[in-house]
Amino acid sequence: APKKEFKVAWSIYVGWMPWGYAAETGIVKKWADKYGIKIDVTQFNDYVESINQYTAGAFDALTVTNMDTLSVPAAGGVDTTAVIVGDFSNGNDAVILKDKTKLTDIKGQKVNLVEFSVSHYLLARALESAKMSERDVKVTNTSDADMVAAYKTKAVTAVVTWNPLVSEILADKSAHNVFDSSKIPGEIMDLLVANTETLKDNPDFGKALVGIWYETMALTTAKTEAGIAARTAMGKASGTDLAGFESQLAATKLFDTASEAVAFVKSPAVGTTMDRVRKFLFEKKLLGNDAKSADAVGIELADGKVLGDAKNVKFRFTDTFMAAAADGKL
Amino acid sequence: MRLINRRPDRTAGLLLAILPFALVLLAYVLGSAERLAENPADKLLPSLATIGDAIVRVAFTADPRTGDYILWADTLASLERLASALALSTLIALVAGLLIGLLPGVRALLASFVGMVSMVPPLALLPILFIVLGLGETSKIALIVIGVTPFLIRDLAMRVQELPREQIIKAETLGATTWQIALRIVLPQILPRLIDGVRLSLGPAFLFLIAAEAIAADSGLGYRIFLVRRYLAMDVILPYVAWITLLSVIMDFALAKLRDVAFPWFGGAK
Amino acid sequence: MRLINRRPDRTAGLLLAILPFALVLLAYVLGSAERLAENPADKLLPSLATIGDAIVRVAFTADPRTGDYILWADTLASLERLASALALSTLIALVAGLLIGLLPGVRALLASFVGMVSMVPPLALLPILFIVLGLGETSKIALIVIGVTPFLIRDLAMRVQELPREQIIKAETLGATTWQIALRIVLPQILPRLIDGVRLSLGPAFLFLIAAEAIAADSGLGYRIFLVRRYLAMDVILPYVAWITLLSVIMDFALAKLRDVAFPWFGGAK
Amino acid sequence: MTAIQVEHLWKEYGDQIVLENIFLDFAPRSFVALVGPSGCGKTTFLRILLSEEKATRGRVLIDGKPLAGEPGADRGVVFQRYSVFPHLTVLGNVLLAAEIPGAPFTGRLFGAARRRAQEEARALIAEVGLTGAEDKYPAALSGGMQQRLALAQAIMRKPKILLLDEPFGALDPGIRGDIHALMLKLWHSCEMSVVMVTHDLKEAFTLATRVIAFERKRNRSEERERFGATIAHDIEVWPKRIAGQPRINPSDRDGPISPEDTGRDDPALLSV
Amino acid sequence: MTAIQVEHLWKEYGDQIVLENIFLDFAPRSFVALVGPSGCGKTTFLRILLSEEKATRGRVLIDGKPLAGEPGADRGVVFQRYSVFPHLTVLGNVLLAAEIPGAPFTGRLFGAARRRAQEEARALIAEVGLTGAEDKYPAALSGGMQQRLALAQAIMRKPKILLLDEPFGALDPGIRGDIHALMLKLWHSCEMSVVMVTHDLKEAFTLATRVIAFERKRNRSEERERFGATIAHDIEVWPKRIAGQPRINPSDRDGPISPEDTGRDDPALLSV
Ligand SMILES: Nc1ncnc2c1ncn2[C@@H]1O[C@H](COP(=O)(O)OP(=O)(O)OP(=O)(O)O)[C@@H](O)[C@H]1O
Ligand SMILES: Nc1ncnc2c1ncn2[C@@H]1O[C@H](COP(=O)(O)OP(=O)(O)OP(=O)(O)O)[C@@H](O)[C@H]1O
Ligand SMILES: [Mg+2]
Ligand SMILES: [Mg+2]
Repeated sequence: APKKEFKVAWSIYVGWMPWGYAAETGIVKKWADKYGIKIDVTQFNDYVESINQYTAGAFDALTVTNMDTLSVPAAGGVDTTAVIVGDFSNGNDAVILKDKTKLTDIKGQKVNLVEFSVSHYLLARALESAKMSERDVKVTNTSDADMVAAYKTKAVTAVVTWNPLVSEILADKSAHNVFDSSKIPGEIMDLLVANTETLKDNPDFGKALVGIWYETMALTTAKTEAGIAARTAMGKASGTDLAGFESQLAATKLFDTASEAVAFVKSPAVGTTMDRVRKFLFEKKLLGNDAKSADAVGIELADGKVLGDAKNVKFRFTDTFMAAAADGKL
Repeated sequence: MRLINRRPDRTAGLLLAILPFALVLLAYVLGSAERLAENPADKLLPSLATIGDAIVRVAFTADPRTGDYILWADTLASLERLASALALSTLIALVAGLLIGLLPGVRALLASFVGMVSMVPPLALLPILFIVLGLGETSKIALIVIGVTPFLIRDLAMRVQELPREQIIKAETLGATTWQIALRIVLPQILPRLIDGVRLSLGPAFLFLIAAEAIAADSGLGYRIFLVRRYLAMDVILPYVAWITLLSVIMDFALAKLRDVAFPWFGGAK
Repeated sequence: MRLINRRPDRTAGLLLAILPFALVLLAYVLGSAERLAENPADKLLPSLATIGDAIVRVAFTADPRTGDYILWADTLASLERLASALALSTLIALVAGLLIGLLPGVRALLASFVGMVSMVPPLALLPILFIVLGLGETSKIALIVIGVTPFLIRDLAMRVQELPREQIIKAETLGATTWQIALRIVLPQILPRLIDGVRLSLGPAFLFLIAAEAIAADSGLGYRIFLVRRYLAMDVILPYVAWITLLSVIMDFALAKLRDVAFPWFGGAK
Repeated sequence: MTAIQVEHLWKEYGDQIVLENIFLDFAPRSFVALVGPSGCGKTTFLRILLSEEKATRGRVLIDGKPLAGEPGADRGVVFQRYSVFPHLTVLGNVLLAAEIPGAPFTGRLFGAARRRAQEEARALIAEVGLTGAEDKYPAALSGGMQQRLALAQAIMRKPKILLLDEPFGALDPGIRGDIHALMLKLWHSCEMSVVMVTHDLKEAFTLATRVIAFERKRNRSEERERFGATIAHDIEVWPKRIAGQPRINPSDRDGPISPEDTGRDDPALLSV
Repeated sequence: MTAIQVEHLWKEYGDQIVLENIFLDFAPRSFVALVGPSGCGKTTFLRILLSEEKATRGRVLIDGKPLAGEPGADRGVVFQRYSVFPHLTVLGNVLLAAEIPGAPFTGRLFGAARRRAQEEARALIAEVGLTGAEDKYPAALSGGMQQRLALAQAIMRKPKILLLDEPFGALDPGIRGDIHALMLKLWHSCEMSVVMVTHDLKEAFTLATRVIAFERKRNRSEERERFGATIAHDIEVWPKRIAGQPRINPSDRDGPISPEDTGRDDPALLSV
């Protein structure tokens, strides 16, 4: 139904820090005013809780990865559209071994990671690339907040995690990055998703979101004084400083213009990736308890093609809004 | 007749006691039905049938690969941790509480320290705990111990000091040494009170158990809850929460019974 | 002379009390020095100087953009939440505890329900909590309220029932109605005990505050701890933990003082 | 002018019979002392008069009307302990007895009404000898002072019947003497009947117009299920005491000892 | 054969003087009753004898030697309450007095030593009239039985001095009579001196060989800082009681009342 007030949830992560900055500096308000709506941006410290809140209907839009969109809101029956593909992880996620340098050394080790997260997916892809499977390792669920401390304990010899934890861990001389997301470019996407129905009834909301995003993005990537100031603020808000934040940015492939993002989302690579992801999730029983196959939840790609059950499409990629931004039609 | 003098009879009392539980259940069923009408795949408030399915799955269906029944394996893992932690806490609290309560020197040394430590939020110090104790069972047990022991010690030291001064003097006039007073007079009188202290600590102990298991584990009730929280599987979380509550209530009751049976003099002497 | 009769004099007592704190500090300094000798960039046990720097940074350096002092802003945010939550809990507990303790009908209705609810681990129900009660400040306050209120209610109801039956009868023979008994006899006698209950709840309240802020917040002591924990910034975490501990101790002390000043009859009547 | 009739009263707790078929008839303004060995049911009887406990059989009539189902302002009470409110000062305790009927909602009086009540309360406090202690809390009073306060509080409400359960049992002999005199004065000056349980025979005879002794005749444990306590003695005290007509020098041998009052078996008291 | 000398004893709490310059000399095997008004320092004096409290000035000698610095087995004690251990049965309570000296580490006796101690304890339990209650916990005993038990426990340890602080103050008159007789029997049969604090003058004269009355002569609050209680009276009881030589019919007027024993001022007792 048409409405005037919208709520966006975001959590602290390098690719999503612009949302906090945009909210704080008035960019959000500026665009909301332009469309005569109100957008409330809420920061979460805990990523999982932000997804849960969105899935339960407390929020209209959410920053989330492609994989978690499929496994939680989409599998939970909340029809969700990826409004913005902000970036993909290009080294931000990594498999790290202690005192070992080759990926194959991981065999037989206990691996600490956040189970069912993109780390888990990255591990699966890493093992696959080395002709191994999850049976060759033992996975131990470990909270992301404590991953750095966990690495420093004797018993922990292998971790899979994301930034800023990766750079913290790699600061230790014993740590070796043996596989990271730059080896699977484009597969771990950081999105801004919104409830499909809300979006359909309120296209202005989608437009405002992309408007906010690309204005902030221009600042985030700018080499100017203002750009540095913005990055400093974002670094601080994420608990580090300018240098720390920029090193995280370096491992992230940001789409700084809308047209770049449009090109990416329309590429066939997205379909391949989502096929891999849904198979991974099905194997882990994350597509719902009564999912008979990976086809249970339908995924619509930007070109209209549907992966899986076309009658149960719950996750949609689209270039509609980003294209409008690229074309200056906001 | 005044309200304070109107006592419900047994049947009415029983019905009244059931009422709030029934209301909560009803509210849940209604809320769930409403949400499911909007989105049949809603995960937040699954229907009772869905919850029932989940219970069958976790409690009565063996994992095809390992042959484990998830719920029982989790329960066993958690209860082992809880039991070791509570046993350790109780032992520490018993010794420290007795010494602090009985000996003025130890009291001067430790009372304010324990008081201060009891105010430290243990969750915030987890990193140090991990690195010192490793990521295994030890650190989980340690978190629970650190979480509940200071309270237990303070409680117990207070109980020791509450023993009538006359009793201690009487024991002295029987020629008892400090050791004999501790062993024959104070210790036996403190044990039932210790059990009550442990009962009060059950809630916090479960809390710290869940927190510890949420951080690094591969089994346990808290592990499962936080794992399935990743995909909002409330159909598993809700039975787990109910189960934890039931376990606490049973343990509370069992401890109370143990106290009454093991220390028959206690009820009368209070 | 027996150990139980050996009381340290004032100076000795003071020295003894300081000793454990000094030992912990010493152990920290030694441990830190050892780790830093091995790895000068070690973050787990930063040197006192590094901690000092961090304190200057968070407590005495204004953010150039917003002009905020992080520590004070966090403290303010947290204390606001804590104060609202404790105020709400206290109010609920006062009403519910009084009714349960005084009226047999309400007792039959609610006593076992509250007992059961007090065993539910609130952290596991966070998602539902947040949806039902809304996000933002409300949810954080709600978590604390849900965490501490059942305990407070039970404690208070017990205190009401501990009032000598004779007092209630005496009030009845003065012609008092249930309302007058509640207002003039029970309520004033319960207030100081309520303060003691709140003091006991301070530890859990901080725990739930930190847990709530760890999940959804953009300021607060718990928020900061969990934010910098990703970087293992113990130089910030340790002062924050010490600060929280200090705040709890101060609040505990202030409440005890408040009780003594506001209810001068209480000390003698116990 | 309150008469109390007890008819055919039985009280049983489970299998145990405590009181067996008690008949009593107290004249208006009588001062009845109940004595008897420990556990014979004196307190139980008083609790029935208070409506704190229901009789198993039989009934109690007050001025011919059955007892109300719960304690009320017609029957005041003083227990051995806990009869005053620890959170109120001496004045507050006595004042409360005026505030409760006077202010149904706030339970507090204000303005002129409060001043009037305060005056009355102060007069009563003076009468029980607590002048000067008006602003003290009960914890700061000795046991004897607390019981005086309890009496003042109960009497402030002008009960028709005053029930006392060993009110002076925990007091020193010296202090007890003073309070006996006070008790008699109050009984003479207020229009009420008094029923007092006591362990102390001498106290009973010093104060009462009538002494009733309960006794459980058969007290082996198997007999407790078949027999309860009955009235063993019912003695009119002589010389007769009549309410409102105090004798000049009430013989009170527990009071401050004066040489004329010493009996032959207390030779040493003379010299103390 | 224990003599107690109290020399020049002062006790002050802060500014308040409680005891002022007390001199006393108790002969071996005396039975001393301490009386005096509430708050005059009787308990304080007893606590000093117990070494629970230090004298501010002066000293106490036992058989010519200064008092030990803390309570010990030479001085037994019975308080008004809390004198027995609630977690031990009657037998356990009495047995404890043998187990403590007999087993320094475990605090428990086993085998033959235990059987011997048990026999002795049972004999003592019989003597204080608790046969049959050996396996009961104190909470299941009446107040009088608890005090008997406390006596048995104290005496089991064979103290040279037995200190009693209002041991029978909370008991019924009837029960008190029995226990008075018991107390005298114990005093006659055990080699000990007794110092008993009591509120009850009659009790003092019934039991003691010597009655000491403390009194605080000046008791206005400004005087409390300058004067403490002193010995107001010191009375040898007549006819003389001598330890080990019980009189045939000790006059105990608080005991079960028999017609021959009733004084002239208790006419009603005859008929009760
Ligand atoms: N609530 C109760 N339930 C069961 N038995 C009771 C209850 N109250 C009293 N009794 C029993 O009733 C009997 C009489 O008790 P009551 O308190 O009336 O005696 P009493 O004459 O007042 O004794 P005392 O002089 O010791 O105060 C006792 O045997 C007691 O155990
Ligand atoms: N620990 C203490 N600190 C300060 N004053 C004390 C202390 N103990 C006793 N007193 C005071 O010393 C005085 C004597 O007290 P004590 O208990 O010896 O009196 P008592 O003769 O035993 O009285 P009672 O007959 O009431 O038992 C009292 O005024 C009391 O307030
Ligand atoms: Mg009674
Ligand atoms: Mg005393």
